[in-house]
Parts: sequence; C-alpha cells; structure tokens
Amino acid sequence: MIWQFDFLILALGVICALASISLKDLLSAAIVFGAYSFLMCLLWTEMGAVDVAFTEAAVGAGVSTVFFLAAVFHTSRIVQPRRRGRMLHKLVGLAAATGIGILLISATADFPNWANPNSPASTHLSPFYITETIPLTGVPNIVTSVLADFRGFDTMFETAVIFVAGLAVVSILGRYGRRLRDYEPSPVGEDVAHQSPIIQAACRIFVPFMQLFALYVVAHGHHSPGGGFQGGVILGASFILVAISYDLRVMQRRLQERRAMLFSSLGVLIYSGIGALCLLMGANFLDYSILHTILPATSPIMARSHGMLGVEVGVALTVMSIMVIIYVNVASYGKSDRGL
Amino acid sequence: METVVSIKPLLASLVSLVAVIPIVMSGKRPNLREGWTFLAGVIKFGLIISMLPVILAGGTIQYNLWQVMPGLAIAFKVDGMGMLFAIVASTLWLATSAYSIGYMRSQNEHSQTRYFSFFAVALSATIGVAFAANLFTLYLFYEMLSLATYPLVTHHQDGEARASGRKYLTYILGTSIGLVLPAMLMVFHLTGTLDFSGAGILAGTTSKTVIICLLLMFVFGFAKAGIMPLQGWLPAAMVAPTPVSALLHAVAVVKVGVFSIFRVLTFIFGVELLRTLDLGGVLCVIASITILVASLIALSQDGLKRRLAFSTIGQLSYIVLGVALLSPSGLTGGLLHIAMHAFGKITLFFCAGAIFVATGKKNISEMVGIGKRMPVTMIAFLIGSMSVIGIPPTGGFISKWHLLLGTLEANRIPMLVVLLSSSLLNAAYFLPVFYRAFFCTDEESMFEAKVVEAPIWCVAPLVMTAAISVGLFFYPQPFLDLARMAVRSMGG
Amino acid sequence: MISPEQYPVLIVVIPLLSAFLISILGGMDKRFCYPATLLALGGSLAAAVATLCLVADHGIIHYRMGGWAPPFGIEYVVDYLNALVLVVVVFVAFMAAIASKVSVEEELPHKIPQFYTLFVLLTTGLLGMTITGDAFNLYVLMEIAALTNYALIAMGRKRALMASFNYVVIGTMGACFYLLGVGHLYIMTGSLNMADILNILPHLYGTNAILVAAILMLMGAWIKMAFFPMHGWLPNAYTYAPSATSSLVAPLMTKVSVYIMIRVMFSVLGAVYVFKVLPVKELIVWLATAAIIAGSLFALAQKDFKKMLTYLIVAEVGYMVGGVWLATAQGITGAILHIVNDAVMTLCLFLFAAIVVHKTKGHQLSNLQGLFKKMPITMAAFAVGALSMIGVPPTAGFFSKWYLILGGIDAGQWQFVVALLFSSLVNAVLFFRIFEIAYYEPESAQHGHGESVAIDEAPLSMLLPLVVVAITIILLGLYSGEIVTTFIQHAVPAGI
Amino acid sequence: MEILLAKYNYWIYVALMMIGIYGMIAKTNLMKKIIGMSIFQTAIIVFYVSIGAKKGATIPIIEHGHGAAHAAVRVADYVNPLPHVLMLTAIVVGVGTLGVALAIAMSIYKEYGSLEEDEILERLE
Repeated sequence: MIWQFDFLILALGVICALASISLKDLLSAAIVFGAYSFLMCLLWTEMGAVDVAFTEAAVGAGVSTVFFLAAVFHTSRIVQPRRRGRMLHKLVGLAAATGIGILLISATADFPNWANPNSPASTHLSPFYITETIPLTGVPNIVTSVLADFRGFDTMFETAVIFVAGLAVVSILGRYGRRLRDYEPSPVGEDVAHQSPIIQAACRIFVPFMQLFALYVVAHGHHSPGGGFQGGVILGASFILVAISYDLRVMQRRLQERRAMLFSSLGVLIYSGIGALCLLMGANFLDYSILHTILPATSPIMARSHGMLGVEVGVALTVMSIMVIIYVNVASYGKSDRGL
Repeated sequence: METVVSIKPLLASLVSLVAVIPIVMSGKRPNLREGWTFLAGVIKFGLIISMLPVILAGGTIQYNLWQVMPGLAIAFKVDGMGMLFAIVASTLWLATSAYSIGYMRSQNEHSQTRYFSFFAVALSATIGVAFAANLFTLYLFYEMLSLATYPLVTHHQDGEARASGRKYLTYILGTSIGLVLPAMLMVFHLTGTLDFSGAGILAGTTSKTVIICLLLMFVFGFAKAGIMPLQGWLPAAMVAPTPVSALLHAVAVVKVGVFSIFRVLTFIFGVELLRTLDLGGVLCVIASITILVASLIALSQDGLKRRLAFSTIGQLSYIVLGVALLSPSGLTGGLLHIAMHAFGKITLFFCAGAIFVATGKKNISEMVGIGKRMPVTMIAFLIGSMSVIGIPPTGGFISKWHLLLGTLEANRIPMLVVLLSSSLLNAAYFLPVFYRAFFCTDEESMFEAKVVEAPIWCVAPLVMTAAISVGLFFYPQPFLDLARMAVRSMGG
Repeated sequence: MISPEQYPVLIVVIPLLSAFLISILGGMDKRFCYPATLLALGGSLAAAVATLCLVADHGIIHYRMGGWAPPFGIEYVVDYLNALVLVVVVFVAFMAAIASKVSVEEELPHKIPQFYTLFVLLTTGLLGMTITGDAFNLYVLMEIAALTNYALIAMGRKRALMASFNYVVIGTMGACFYLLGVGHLYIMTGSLNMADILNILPHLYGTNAILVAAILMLMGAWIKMAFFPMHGWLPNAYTYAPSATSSLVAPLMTKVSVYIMIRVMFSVLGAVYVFKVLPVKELIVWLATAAIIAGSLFALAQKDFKKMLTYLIVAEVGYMVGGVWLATAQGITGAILHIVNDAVMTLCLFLFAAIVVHKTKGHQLSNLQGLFKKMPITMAAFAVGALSMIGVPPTAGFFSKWYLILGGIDAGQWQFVVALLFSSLVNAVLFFRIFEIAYYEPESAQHGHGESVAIDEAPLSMLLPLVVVAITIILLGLYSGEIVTTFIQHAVPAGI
Repeated sequence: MEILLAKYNYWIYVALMMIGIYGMIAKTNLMKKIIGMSIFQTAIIVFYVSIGAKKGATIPIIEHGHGAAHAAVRVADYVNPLPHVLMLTAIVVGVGTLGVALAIAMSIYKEYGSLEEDEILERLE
C-alpha cells in the first residue's frame, strides 16, 4: 500500500466525481462517471479488496456506464439550466452536504487509524473467518466463503435485489402483455449491415472468450477473485456486446427476454432452493453441511464447498439474465426491438 | 349492602342493539319492524324492572363484561341512581316508539328502517351510560350515543339538517374528545382506576388547582348537558323529526349529559371532596347563569320546539345545581328532576309534534285558538308545562321542592332566588301558549272550532306521559326511594 | 418433517421461494398468480402465528442461518416485539393480497405476474427486516423492500412516476444513511450482530463516532418512515400508486420503519444510550408533536381522499415516534401498540379507498357521495376504521392513544398530549366530513328521495378482507390488555 | 502529517459523499440526481473498504489453500474480508437502484418530454 498512489487515485476520483456532477453534457458526464468507477476499482484493488474491485470493474465501470449511455441516448443529452429558484436550490444542497460532511468528519476523530491491524474491525470478527475458512468450509477465498456461506443469507437476498431490479425495470418500462410470439425477433435484415464490420468481427471473436472466462470466474471463485456476481455480469456483458455491435434482435435470438426472465427466477430459485433443501433435510436454512448425505462421496466440509458452488451458479444465472433484461429494456425503451 | 352478580344489566343494554338485526331484516314490512321495536322495548323494560327489587332492598347488581387492560374494564353496576335513570329512559322509549309510528307514518318519512335502527342503538347506549360501573364504560356508551344520534338528527338529509348535524357533532364530539378524554386520562394517571365509588376516588391525590381544572373539563366536556356556553347544538338539533327531539333532546341525550356530570361529580370527585375544597360555589354560578339566561332566551322564541329546547337547557342546569348544592335534599332533588323533567318535557314535545302532524304549524304565534281544535293535546300541554314550572299536582313540584329545601340546607339563599325567579320565567313562557290556545275570541282563532286531533298513535303516548306526570305527584315513592338511596351511597 | 425450531425462517422463506415460483408460473399463465400469492402469504401467516405462540410460551427464539453461531453468522431473533410485528405484517399483506384481485386486473391488466412477484417480495423484505438480528442483513432487506416498493408505485404511471422517482432518491438516501451508521458501528466495534454490538457498545458511549452512528441510523429510519419534516416523498407516492399497491405499502412501510427505529434504539444502541446519554429526547418529542400537527393540518386541506389519508399517515408516524421518545413505559407501550393498531387501521382505510377507486374510478372526496346507501356494509366497515383513527372506544385506536397520552402525562410532555388530542379532533372533523359526504346523496339524485337507490356492494374479494379487518380492529381493541401483558410489556426495556 | 496519513481515506470518502448529496439535492436534472446517487453509494463503499484495510496484509485468499497446514494461516497476513463481502452486496444494490431509477426517469421522459424537475412539475399542474 503506497499512500502517495492511493492519494493520487482518491484525488482523481474526487475530480471525476465533481466533473460528472457539473458537466452539462450528460453523455460526457456518464463517461466521466465510468472513469470515476474505474478509479474506485483501482483504489480497492490497491487496498486488497480484489473481489470488490472486480465487481466494480464489471458492474460500475462496465454495465452501469452502458445503462447510462443507453438512457441518455433515449432521453435528452443536454442539461437545461434551471429557470427559477436556482440559488436557493443550490444553497439547500450545499447546506445539507456541508452539514452531513461536518457530522461525518467529526466522527472520524474517534476512528482507529487507517489500516491499523489492531482496530476492532480487524480483531473482532474477521480473524475467525480468516483462520476458519479452510477448516470449516475448505474454500481458500475468504470472501467467497463469507459471501456464500457464513453470510450466505445476505447474499441470497442480494441476488433477490438484482432479480427485483430486473423485474422492476420490466414492469416500469416494458411494453406490457407481450406473448412469446411477440418476442420472435424478425430476421436479421439490412439494418444490421450499417454497423461497422470491423466491430462485428471483433465481437464475433471476443464473445466466446468472454463467456468462457465468465464461466471460469464462476467456477474458480473458490480459489481466486470472482464468483457468481462477477461471472454473471461478464456473461451478461457478452450478450450486451452482441446487442451493441449487431442489433438487439440478433442478441434476442440467442437469449430471448422472456427466457432471460425465466432464467433469472430460476437462478434465485436455485439459491433459495438449496437453502430450503437443507431445511427439509433437517438442518438449518442454508446449512450446506447436511448435503453430504445426498452428494456422492463428500464430507460435511466439502459439502459446504459444493453447496457454495451451487449457489454461485444460481447467482450467476440471475445476474446474467437481469443484466441482459435491464439492458434490453433501457436500450430499446422497453420495446426490445432495435436497440441503440 | 349485598352485591348480586348478574348479566341482566348487560342484557338490558344490549337488547335494543340486538333488535337492530331483525329491524333491518324486516325493513320491507313496517308492521313487523315496529313489532320488533316494541318487543325489544318491552323486554328491556321488563329486565330493568326485574332488577328493581334488589336495588330497592339496598343491593347493587354488578357484571364485569370484559377487562380490556389492567384498571380498564367494560363493566356494569346497577345502583339507585342508574336505576332511576334507566326506568325513565326505558319507559319513555316505549312511549316514544308508539309516538314515532304515528308521527313517521303520518309524515310519510323516508328511510324509516334506518330511523328505527339507530333509535334502538341510541337506547342501548343510554342504558349503558345508566348502568356503567366506571368512567371508561360510561365514556364508551356516551360516544356510542353521540354517533348513533347523528343519523337521527340529520334524518331529513337536506341542507339544514346537514348544517345542524355538523354543529351537533362539533359540539358533542369536540368536547368529549377535547375535554372529557384528557380529563379521564388525567384521573387514571392520578388514581390508577376509573371505577365509580360513592366516596369519590380523587380525594387526596392532587392539588386543588388540578381538581378545579378537571372539574371544569368534565362539566363542560359533557356538552350533552347543554351548560352554557356549550348549549348551541341543542336548538340546532331541533331540525330532527319530533319524536327524536322528544326522546333524545328532552330525555336521552341531554339527560345522559347531566347524568354523566352527576355521576362524575359524585362518584369520581365525591361530595366530600367538593365540600372540603368548597367547589359548590363555582358550580352554582355556572348552573345559575345557564338557568337564567336560557329561560330569558326561551321567552323570545316563537318556534314552539325552539322554545322547548331553551327551556330544556335551563332545566338541565337545575340538575347540575342539585349537585352543586352538595346537600342531601339538593342531590335528591337533582336526581328526581331527571325523572320529573323527563316526563313533563316529553309530553310537551309530543304535543308540539302532534300539533305539527295535525295542523302543520310550528310557531306559537300561529297557534291562537288551537285548544278548541285539539283539546286533549293542549290539556296535556298544560300538564306538561305545570310539571316543568313546578306547580302541583305534578311531579315537577316534588323535585323542585327538594331543590329548594337543598338551597336552604346548604344555606345558599341566592340560589333559592334563582330557582324561584326561574320558575316565574318558566311560567311566563309556557302559560301564554296555553292561554292563547284556549282563551281567545272566535275572530282571533286561527282554527275552525272542530275537534281534529292527531292520529291515535300520537295522542295516546302524550296522554300517557301527562298522566304519569300527574301520577308522580301522588306516588313519587319509587323514584324518591331510589334517589334517596343514591344520595346515601354518596355519603351525602 | 419440519420441527418447530424452523418456524421463524419459514415466515420469510415461504414467500421468498413462492415469489420466484409466481414469476415462473405467472409467465406461463397469469391465472396462477393470485392463488399462488394467497397460498404463499397464507403459509407465511401460519408460520408467523405459530412463531408467535412459541414466543408467548417459551420466550425469545434465536435461529442461526446456515448453522453458524452469531456473531459470525446471521441470526434471526424473534422476541416479544417482532413476533407481534411479524404477524401484523403478514396479516396485512394477506388481506391486501386477497383484496388486490379486482383492482390489479383493472388497473394493471398486463403486469399481473410482475405485480404479484413484487408484491410477495415486498412482503418478504418487510418480514426479513422485522425478524433479523443482524444490522447489515437489515440493510439488504431494506433495499429489497425499497426496490419493490419503487416499482410497485411506478406502476401507477403518470404522476406516480415522478413521485416514485423522488422516492427512489430520498429512499436511497435513507438506506445509505442507515448503511453508513452501520459502518460507523462496525468500525468502532468490529461487529454486525445487533446483540453483540449492544454488548460492546457501553464502553464507547462517550465517543463522537457512536453519536454520529446513532444520528445516521435514526435519520435513515426517519426518512424511510416519512417523519416530519422528511415526509415530502410520501403523500404523492402513496396517492398515485395503484390501489393494490397502496393498500399494502401504506399500512406497512412506515410501521416497519418505526419498528426499525425501535430496534435500533433498544437492540443496537441500547435504551440507556438513547435516553440517558443522547440529550435529544425532548427535541424529538417536539418534532413528533410538529409532525402530528402538521400532518393533521395538511390532511384537512386535501380534497383528494387518498391524499388525505397519506397525510394522516404522516401524523400517525408522529404518534409512534413521539411515544417511543417519551421514554416512559406507558409511552413505549403505546407506540408499539400503535404500530399494530395503526397498521390494521390504515389497511382498513386503504382497502376502502381501493373499493372507492374500483366503483367510482376516482379518489376525490366527491367520489364518496351517497355511498352509505349504495354500499352499506363497506361503509360500516370503513366507519369502524375511521372511528379507530379518531380514537373512539372500543376500537383499537382508542387504546393505543390511551397509552400514548398516559405516557405523555407521565413524562410531563404536555405539548405531545395536546397534539394527540388535537389530532383526534382533526380526525373527527375529517372523517365526519367524509361520513357527511357519503351520507348525503349526490346533487342530481337528491330528488329521488326514497329507498330507490339500489344496493351496489363491492365484489366479495374486496369486501371480505375489509370486513375482516374491521372486525380485527374491534378485537384488537378488546384484547389490547392481553396484547400488552403477553408481549409488549416484555418488549419495553427495563429500567427507564 | 501523521493524522493526515492516518485518516485521509476517511476524509476523502466524506468529500465524495458531499458531492453525491449535493448532486442528489441541488441538481434538478434527473440523470444528474441519479449520478449523484451513485457517487453517494460508491463513497460508502470507499468507507467500508477502508475499514477492511490492514497494513502489511495481502488479499483475502488463503495461499496454497489445499494441503497447507492450517496452523500456518496468520490473521495478520490477510486483510479483513468482511467489509468486502458487505460491499459486494452494496455494489449490487447500487446497480439495482440505478437500473430502476433509469427506468423511471425514462418513463418520465416519455410522459412529460423532459428530464428537468422544474419543467416536469410545471407540466404536472
């Protein structure tokens, strides 16, 4: 940890944040915001939070920016100046920000020094996770074991949050009452041709590798940074890439929105279903160790590891489909026909 | 003093509430519907009378329906005071039911089913107040009565009814929520209980200032008693059909108001406490102002029902004055006046309604010579007026006599003067009505000299109540006994 | 097969699993949605009632998620307070779900599967918030409830969209404040488990960081519950939401947030800290007083029936917050009792509003004309709810107000007592104005003047829950002593 | 300098948070509000991740997980993983909120043809 480096990133981050708030052009603001996310992700890697950084890179700097761009594309790009009550509005905002700022700063005096190994946060709960992850769950990536097992219940709802977000976007933006046949993408026509062939070719090469990598991230999350969320976002991003470089319809031939909705429900269902299975078998909810009785040739500890893999797959499925769903709806204004 | 546990007080209150169901069910068949009303009335009366021997023997009847929370129960207790009020109310319900049938049918009123239903609910609430064993139960039924009477007051559903209904609720609910409720909570806070006790429960719990505040909150909070300046709703509520005015605004609602004040002053504060803190004077002043001012206003009213309404306001304060005197005779007189005034005043209202039914006249100035057209009604009117004024041989004399004795016992000569001058004013606003009805030349008379009375359903009840008014002069015993028993239980 | 120890988790898991099944099945045939929703919430209700009985018999229940011991794993704690709130939440959701059938088909014909999935997930979120013993888990569930809520409100289209957007911004701010507060507690104590934090905290009471944590968490809860003056988002959001949404959200969101505030105060920060160390007791009671008075006055100014109800919610929030911060046993009892009562009362009023919208296609006060004659049963049930809001015995509203006022007297906070009485009076004015409007015929029909108006009751699926709720209001009132002695008195922290 | 080094992370998160709050309250453009909201959320993530940092420690993945002797795992070697887990959730919640907010903003644009709060409010009248 090099504080100069740290400081530089933070300073740049503040500048980017300020810029994205004050730029009049929303497109630029969105892109600067993407840069801001990327800086944050650097910062977190630098602090050792690789999983967070990975997720932020995929979610914050990646798909979020795409969502922003798609939304700006469909609405207005230039921020209109406010007509009246401008100063007052600014003053209120400034006052609130300053008030909360002072409040928060006043609390920092009591905080233990940054990165102090003897701070309560580093001595109270975390030693247990660090020392016990291997003996209790057999998973070396502590973030994964905490995420999917020790605090697996949180993560289940986190997946549910994603599911809700997708469903919400569909129900707010979606054109309603479509049946399956309405989704049938029309054959790829000449409207696809106007896209650059270079981009299309590049995409054609990229996408398989992306998806393979995504599967690796999901499967190898026990041993390296990554897991269901990151893998799911990358999978989703591969579809979004197809949609951007070709056309929404081309993408929908691979993954229909309706089927994506089904997958997303299925994903969370896998997660909570595994939990419920443990319940039915007589253990507590999400207590995977009981699963060793039905999984072939495993001990309770390995059953935990496998259980985690199961839920990660569920997470990945949901996250992937929801990313696609949100993109499809935002990019096509809910019509899921043409896209950007 | 023996205490009997019996479900009878609950049944007595509930019977008319239960009767609402068959009344609504048989809404399409008026005769059956009114049959239910009568049946309920008779059962109620029977239940109440069946409890009388126990009470007269000096016992009480108790029934705890439901303990809502510690110290807060829905409970019934029948004692002399409640019994007295319940007998009056249930007797008059029978009379009024009969009268209602005549009045409502002859006027061809709409929504009669609704009318009879809420009438029954109102009666349940009245009996509930009479038999309440604690302030909470009393408050519950008091509010129930406020709500049940709203559709009755606004029965006509026109603009005038709307305005009056609004005024009615503003006064009644405003005071009960704004004054009685906090006062009740304060009492609970100070004593931890709301049970009525003959000796009062507030003694020795708080300072005199707080007691005075509570006293004023209760006295003005029970705005149904029409103590000035909170009397405004009463004349306004006269837009209701006459039977409603008769039962509710001469008997049930207003009497529930004074009954509640009476109950709270004697069973929450306690006569002894009021005496030691010397609060009788305050009450006397409040009561006598209302008595005199209301009588004076009544003089200037031309509408018969409005004149009766102001008369009622004045008479109600007699009862409050009875408590204020804090002497045994005064208390007895106050309680007796609940009964005596009820019979007298309801007769007067019935007469006003009968006149309206028979001739369509509402104003006194239009009633010159009406005695020749409706002699029975007007004779009854005379008897009613005499009772209200307090002239023998009517029941009103008995109660006024005790009140006058009470002023002497309490050595409050100004109050004696107030009572006597009020009686004169009463005479001044009632007797001319009678006088003009009979004693006029044929030219002055506004009616043909042919006897045309109102329908029999209207006339019979008013004859009955007038007869009872006279009867009570000669045989006031049951009421007198009950009142004396109640006063004894207050340690007066 | 499933032992009683598992009941607490079933309350949450049944609706959670069902939500996804509803989404899948609803995608095939939308007729599945309604019965599946009822089944899910019915199951959850059964589990909640069973849990309530367990708590009443055996005391507090702890449940370890994934078998991990707290504070390392996430723990469910069902104590006397949230056992009660859980039942109320599921009950309200169940009733709202039954009543939703007609209005959903009418107002959201093309979004039925989405609606019911979100509906059940929102209930799950609220239940999860209520039952959890982990400060961070609470945040996640808060977000579930919030996101579903935004979507359900935005389904109302038109004005609901802007209201929903404001709600997104403000609601996110509230949730983030809460999260920041948890962060402050975490950095100081190193723990996320509520009971653990409560244990560690006393020796940190003097620090600024804990103070800030308390402020942030309370602010978060207040924003979520629309505590005056942070109430700006609520009225429009609830008014323009679809009927079926508002009858779920309006009774529950604010009440669960009040519960969260109580949770944070007593189970995380500790009663000693919030009442003895923080010097803000009086200030907050004053704010609550202002909330009650402002909410009542705003309600008086409304011509829109639903909007009027929403301002009443703002006032009611003042009741509960004020009651808790009176810091007397009576006041806290009253506040908790009022959570229960107010949820049911508000449900009654909003179910009625849904019926009005269904029958008259609007929710202005003028839409209510002549309803007494047209829908006597509906109006009778509404009257019970209204009387409860006013606080007429023996309805539930009277008894919670009773405790609140006694608490105010105990604490000597007379301004709060006066505000409660004032609000009762205003409620009386408001609801009697409605009774008056509904009692008189519309101008045009006035000449008819007979029993000619045909009875035109609401459909059974809307009427039945309304009547059940009205009966519940009276039962709650009659049993309030029972509720207080069995549950609430154990939930009041000792020694205040 | 000492204090600066010890606490600067926390100060900067406060700065980011202030920018976010300012954007949410003072900006009238809906997209800007959304950006403000996202900045606000990332500021919290910075705060949490800073809590988890530990001097001289590495990323929270046990080296040679399988086969290595358990006693060899030293707590001081690995940063605190708990805040990371929490923040994964927060990021996901953030993107969820973002999606919903964008969807609502787009619907508003469709309905009122503007993203400016004051114009929309005018059109609502």
